Amino acid sequence: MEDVQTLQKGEIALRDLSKSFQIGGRSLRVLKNVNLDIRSGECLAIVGASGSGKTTLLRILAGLEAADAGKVLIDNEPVTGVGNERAVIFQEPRLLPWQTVLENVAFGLEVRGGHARHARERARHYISLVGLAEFADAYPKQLSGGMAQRVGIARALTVQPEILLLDEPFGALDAMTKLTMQDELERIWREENVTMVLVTHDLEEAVYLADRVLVLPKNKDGNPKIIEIDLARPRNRSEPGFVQYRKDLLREFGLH
Amino acid sequence: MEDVQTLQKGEIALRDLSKSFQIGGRSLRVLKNVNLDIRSGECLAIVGASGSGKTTLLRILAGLEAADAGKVLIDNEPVTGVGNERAVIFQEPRLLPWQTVLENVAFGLEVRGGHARHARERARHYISLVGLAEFADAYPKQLSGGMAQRVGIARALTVQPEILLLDEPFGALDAMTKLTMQDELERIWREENVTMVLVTHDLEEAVYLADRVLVLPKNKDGNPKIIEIDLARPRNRSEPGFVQYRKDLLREFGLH
Amino acid sequence: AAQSPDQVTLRYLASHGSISAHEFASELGYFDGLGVKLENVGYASGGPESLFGLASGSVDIGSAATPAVINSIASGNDFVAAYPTNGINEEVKSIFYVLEDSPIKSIEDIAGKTIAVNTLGAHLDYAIREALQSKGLPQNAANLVTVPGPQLEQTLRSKQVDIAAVGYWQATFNGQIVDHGGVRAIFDDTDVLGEIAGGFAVLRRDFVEEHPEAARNFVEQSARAADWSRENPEEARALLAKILDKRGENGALAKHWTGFGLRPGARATERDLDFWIGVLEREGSLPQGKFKASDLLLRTTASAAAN
Amino acid sequence: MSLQDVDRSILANGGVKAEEYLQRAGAKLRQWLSRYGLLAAFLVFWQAASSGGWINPAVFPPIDAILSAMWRGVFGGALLDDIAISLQRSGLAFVAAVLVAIPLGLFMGQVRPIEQALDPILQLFRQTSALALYPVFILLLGLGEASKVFVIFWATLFPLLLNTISGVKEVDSKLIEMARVYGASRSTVFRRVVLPGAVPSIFVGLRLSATTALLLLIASEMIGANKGVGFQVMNAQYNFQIPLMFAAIFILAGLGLIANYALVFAQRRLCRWSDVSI
Amino acid sequence: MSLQDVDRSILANGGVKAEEYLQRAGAKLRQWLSRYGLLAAFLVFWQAASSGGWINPAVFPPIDAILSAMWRGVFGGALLDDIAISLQRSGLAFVAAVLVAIPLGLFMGQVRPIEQALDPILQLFRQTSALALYPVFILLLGLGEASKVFVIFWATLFPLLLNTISGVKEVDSKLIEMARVYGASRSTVFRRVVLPGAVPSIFVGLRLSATTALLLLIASEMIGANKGVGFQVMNAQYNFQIPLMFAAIFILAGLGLIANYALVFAQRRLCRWSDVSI
Ligand SMILES: Nc1ncnc2c1ncn2[C@@H]1O[C@H](COP(=O)(O)OP(=O)(O)OP(=O)(O)O)[C@@H](O)[C@H]1O
Ligand SMILES: Nc1ncnc2c1ncn2[C@@H]1O[C@H](COP(=O)(O)OP(=O)(O)OP(=O)(O)O)[C@@H](O)[C@H]1O
Ligand SMILES: [Mg+2]
Ligand SMILES: [Mg+2]
Repeated sequence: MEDVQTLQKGEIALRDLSKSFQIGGRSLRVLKNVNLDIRSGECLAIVGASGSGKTTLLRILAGLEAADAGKVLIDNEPVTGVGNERAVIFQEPRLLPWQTVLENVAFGLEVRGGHARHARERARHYISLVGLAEFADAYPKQLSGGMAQRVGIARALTVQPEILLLDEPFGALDAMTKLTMQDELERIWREENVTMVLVTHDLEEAVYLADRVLVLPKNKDGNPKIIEIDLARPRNRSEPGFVQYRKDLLREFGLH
Repeated sequence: MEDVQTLQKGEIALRDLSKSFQIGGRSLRVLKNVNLDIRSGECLAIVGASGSGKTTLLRILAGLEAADAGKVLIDNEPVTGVGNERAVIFQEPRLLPWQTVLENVAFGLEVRGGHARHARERARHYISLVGLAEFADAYPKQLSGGMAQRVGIARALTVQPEILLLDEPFGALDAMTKLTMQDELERIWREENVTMVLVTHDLEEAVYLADRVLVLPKNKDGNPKIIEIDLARPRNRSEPGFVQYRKDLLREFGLH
Repeated sequence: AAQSPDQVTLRYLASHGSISAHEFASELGYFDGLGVKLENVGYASGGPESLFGLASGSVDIGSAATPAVINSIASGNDFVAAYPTNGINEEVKSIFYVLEDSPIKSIEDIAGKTIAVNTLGAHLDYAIREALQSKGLPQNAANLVTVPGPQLEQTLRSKQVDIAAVGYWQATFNGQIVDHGGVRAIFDDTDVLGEIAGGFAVLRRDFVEEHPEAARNFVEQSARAADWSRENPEEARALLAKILDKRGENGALAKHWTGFGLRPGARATERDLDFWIGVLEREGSLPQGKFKASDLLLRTTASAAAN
Repeated sequence: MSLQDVDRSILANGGVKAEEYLQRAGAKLRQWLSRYGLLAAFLVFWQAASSGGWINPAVFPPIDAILSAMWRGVFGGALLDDIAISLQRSGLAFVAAVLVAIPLGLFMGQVRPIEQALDPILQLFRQTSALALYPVFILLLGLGEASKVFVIFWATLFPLLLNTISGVKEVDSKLIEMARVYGASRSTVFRRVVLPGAVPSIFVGLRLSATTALLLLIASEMIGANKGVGFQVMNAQYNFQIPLMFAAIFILAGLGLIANYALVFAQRRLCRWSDVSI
Repeated sequence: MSLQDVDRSILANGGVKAEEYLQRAGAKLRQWLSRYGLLAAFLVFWQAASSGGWINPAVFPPIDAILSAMWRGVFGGALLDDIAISLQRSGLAFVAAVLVAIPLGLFMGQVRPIEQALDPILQLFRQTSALALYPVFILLLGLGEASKVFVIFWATLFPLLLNTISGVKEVDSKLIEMARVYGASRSTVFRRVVLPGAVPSIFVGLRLSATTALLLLIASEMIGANKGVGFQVMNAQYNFQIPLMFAAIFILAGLGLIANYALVFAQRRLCRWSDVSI
């Protein structure tokens, strides 16, 4: 992969990023001076306690939220809003209730001006990939929680972005489906050289997929930590190196 | 616990339960002839693939969905609708956007006719328990995904039901918060002798909390399987018996 | 005023910028000592609202154009026409105006032209039909559109209509048009209809039966006031100005008032009603021969004597 | 227990016996009664009250007199012309209101500065009576069709506009964010997210506006008209032809009902997704 | 980087210099212009067109003539009575409409059989013109206040009712389910879930109804009135007092604007949660 990196786009740089929210008259500082370089084609996982600012960070990368201070550079261009090189898998499915699964998945490609028939075809491909071929004509109301989440994943994959931002994409999936999806994601990442930022609560997932893991600190004065996962791919969940990384991460959370 | 079981209420019996849905003119059979007895004070976990009918089963137990055939008995009374002895933690948080965290958590107790001040007090207790004391006055829009989910948990705990139905309650929580919450839940279950039905994707969670685990089959002709977890409490995640159960469950999903 | 023990109050609806003979009578004190008192309970903006009020018992005097009165009785209301409230004669008439430079010179020219009238199926409509017929033209040769009084002048001057028909009861609008100048009259309704009453004051028959004295006094004194106004037009205008000012309206408009256009003694003739009965029978909205003028008119000793 | 049994649902369509037909007819009748019973009762009560003389039949003519006036008017052809011209006026005004209010409402609901700039003057206009301003409209637009259509348009615009704006504002902002992330242009966001999301609210506006368009016929045909259902209402009233007046009112009401249920039907078709599982 | 720094936000309130004041005043002005510029331009244009004679000043009197007629009317006290009585009529009708439409709408939106039973007759009523039926109402209610208030009430009821029903139907059914699971009674579900959820839609209805209540004054005070702002509109028109007519129309519009913005303000207060994070 290293050899194509220079040809490839999708490099992200975070510079002194800060963000606060107002809650009931109080100011809540969520991000403080975050500096980070995400390499093109890299898979970066972000882990951290609930409410530690993972979604906020991802939203800033997506261009949906403005930082209070600092900036985000993508391929050396400052980010001022959303952009077609990025796609987001939200923490909630965010499906259009008035469209079928197929229409929802094709949505992303269609609004980018893609040919409708072509968009549907590619959408069908990714719908099969997430195991919902039988449900292409169902409406979101008729889906289970995990199925809806998979539709959201398919929608993001369909647009084949340079940068994929994933907010707990597999959180609502059972063990088996999750493993399949993780493998699919890794395959796509590898084949399409996409830069990925993956927010996850599943530390095993982080170790399995990520090149590096960013650990957001729980207590407000801590510093974020980066852990490099130096394992050959495809990774094996039961090999000692893997287990060790997982233990290291758990320790970051104050466990074991 | 065995000695108090006869004094306690919250026994559930499922008899020949079937349920289908219509999707685009096709009929989708979700549950077929489910028979099950849930003992009073027991903690039953339900696991199964995404879309295997876990939520549907829980909704029928809650009285939110009518089965096509068969019936549910609670303490030998047939279930025809919702009931005050049951509380549900939904797969989504389902918070009232126009009420603060405190008001949302007190909601359940208040609508049952509880004294408002008393309801708020108890709500505060459970809000602290889920680690959101600082956010009592925030509105749902201001919460992160995991925080919203914890509010939903606090709301259900506040009403202190005899039967607690949980649909992936900890799915959006980080490793650390999840462990804390699992221990809290076990403590409450033990102290208040509540009957629990816990839908989860986390097999470790199932083994850690459940007396028995119901595995819903993935392929339509399979039969649901019950696995008894015969481990002393408090359980230890790294003891060999625990690890073995987890492996057994994984095998049920066709893994390892 | 002397209060006789059987004081009867008659409630009525006034009309913007205009007056009726019974209001004059009341103002002149003719009812004093006769046990009759009038009470204004608000306004009606033209049309037979007062007939609905009469039917509901909210008012005791209704007044409307003759066809509406006939229809109201024909449809089952037990009303009687008490006395004609206005009509046309040499002094009081409806005038058809065109702009000064209009090519329309006589009745023959109105065919195919647009005429503004206040309402269809009523006095002006039939005046035009009679006019056209008198010249051998089809009755529907002109194009009539409805325009409320306040907008008559505006629509004529902005050439949205070719002819504005100003009803004999719309004296204030007539006065305004003439004052502003630049218009020319081509004909009036007396040319084609002769003398005829235009509308009637209406009473409920049960009211008349219950208070025959009051009804008779009401009719007699109203007629007396109408006669007074014809004989003393200047005083009548002054009184009208006073009344309008008192009601919070524009008293300056009283100078345009030309009178009620009634015969002496506010006498009604059979033709006043029969003309319209004929029209309605021809249109099919009245059964043939079912109503006679004499059935509809209130017979008081005074009006009977005058006949 | 078997899961995910995807099988075609087979319509059981065997021989139906006479009894069953009767039963079904009974059920149909009950259903009809529960829907239209109250309406039927109202009409029956009216007829009884009028012909029984409990209310003044000169003002409330019995239903049969109204229907016969309507029959004569419609089949005599006299009222057909009126209906045609009135439908044209209302229709034009309604279409114009739709074409103005929906795009404007979508804009105002989405783009704050535009709303801020337009709101005060639109609110002022909204509060001024078309009826009272009629002389003004005549001055500007003449006595012909233009002023009539405009008066109706004026009153028809605002229910739709307000409902559209509110509908747009209530659209889930998470979905709009999603669309934006996928690079949807403003117009695509409108078309694919905001518009469908605002549909229920827009349809309330459409239904209110359709009614307004028909009711305003009466006011707008009070001036400069010699045809039209609204004209007939006032003219019949002026000449105290009460059955004809009610006939014209009923015709207006009937047109309104048709418009209303057509819109309800259209909304149901558009929003089939919202009750797919029923 | 530090997270969750919960610190009181301190209002920086140091000494402000003259320049800053000027700058702020400039910003205020710009803001005011962007809101009210269009309205002001409209009024200025009117004044110029009328006093410049581009439009017929007999139909469009200049703004200053209108204002002076308004001034005389209000401070002479003549119009104050009219305003009082009109406010009373509209107010009563509006309150009655609110008391009927909101509970009825909540019921009809929630309970399907009730909606099915009431819908046809309410739709019929909705399509019948209060204006045309006024004479008929007089028969039932007399010429006094009752019929005036009722005519207004009649027309005011339906925008609110339709918006309430639609608002209720749009409330997230997941939240209603949640409330039911916690044992909320039907009335509690209404009060704590359905009503707050339907607030935006109900407020559109309230705003439309408030306007209707004021506009209908003109029609309702056309018969049997000798006081009231609506009466003055028609009376002034018949007496060639066009500036007074416009003064009365402007007073009606002003009352409508006040009602509108009061409702907008009330909605904002009620829905503070919806923009907490702004
Ligand atoms: N309202 C509905 N209408 C139609 N089909 C439905 C409906 N609700 C659920 N289903 C279908 O029923 C099946 C089971 O759904 P359910 O929500 O019970 O799954 P689940 O086991 O909870 O899955 P997950 O783990 O993804 O939440 C799914 O295939 C889904 O499509
Ligand atoms: N719109 C908002 N207004 C106010 N506060 C907000 C807003 N969005 C997020 N926050 C606050 O910011 C903090 C971080 O939220 P964020 O959603 O980034 O957390 P997270 O790391 O994604 O958590 P989780 O794992 O639970 O999803 C939380 O304390 C939350 O209360
Ligand atoms: Mg998050
Ligand atoms: Mg589920």
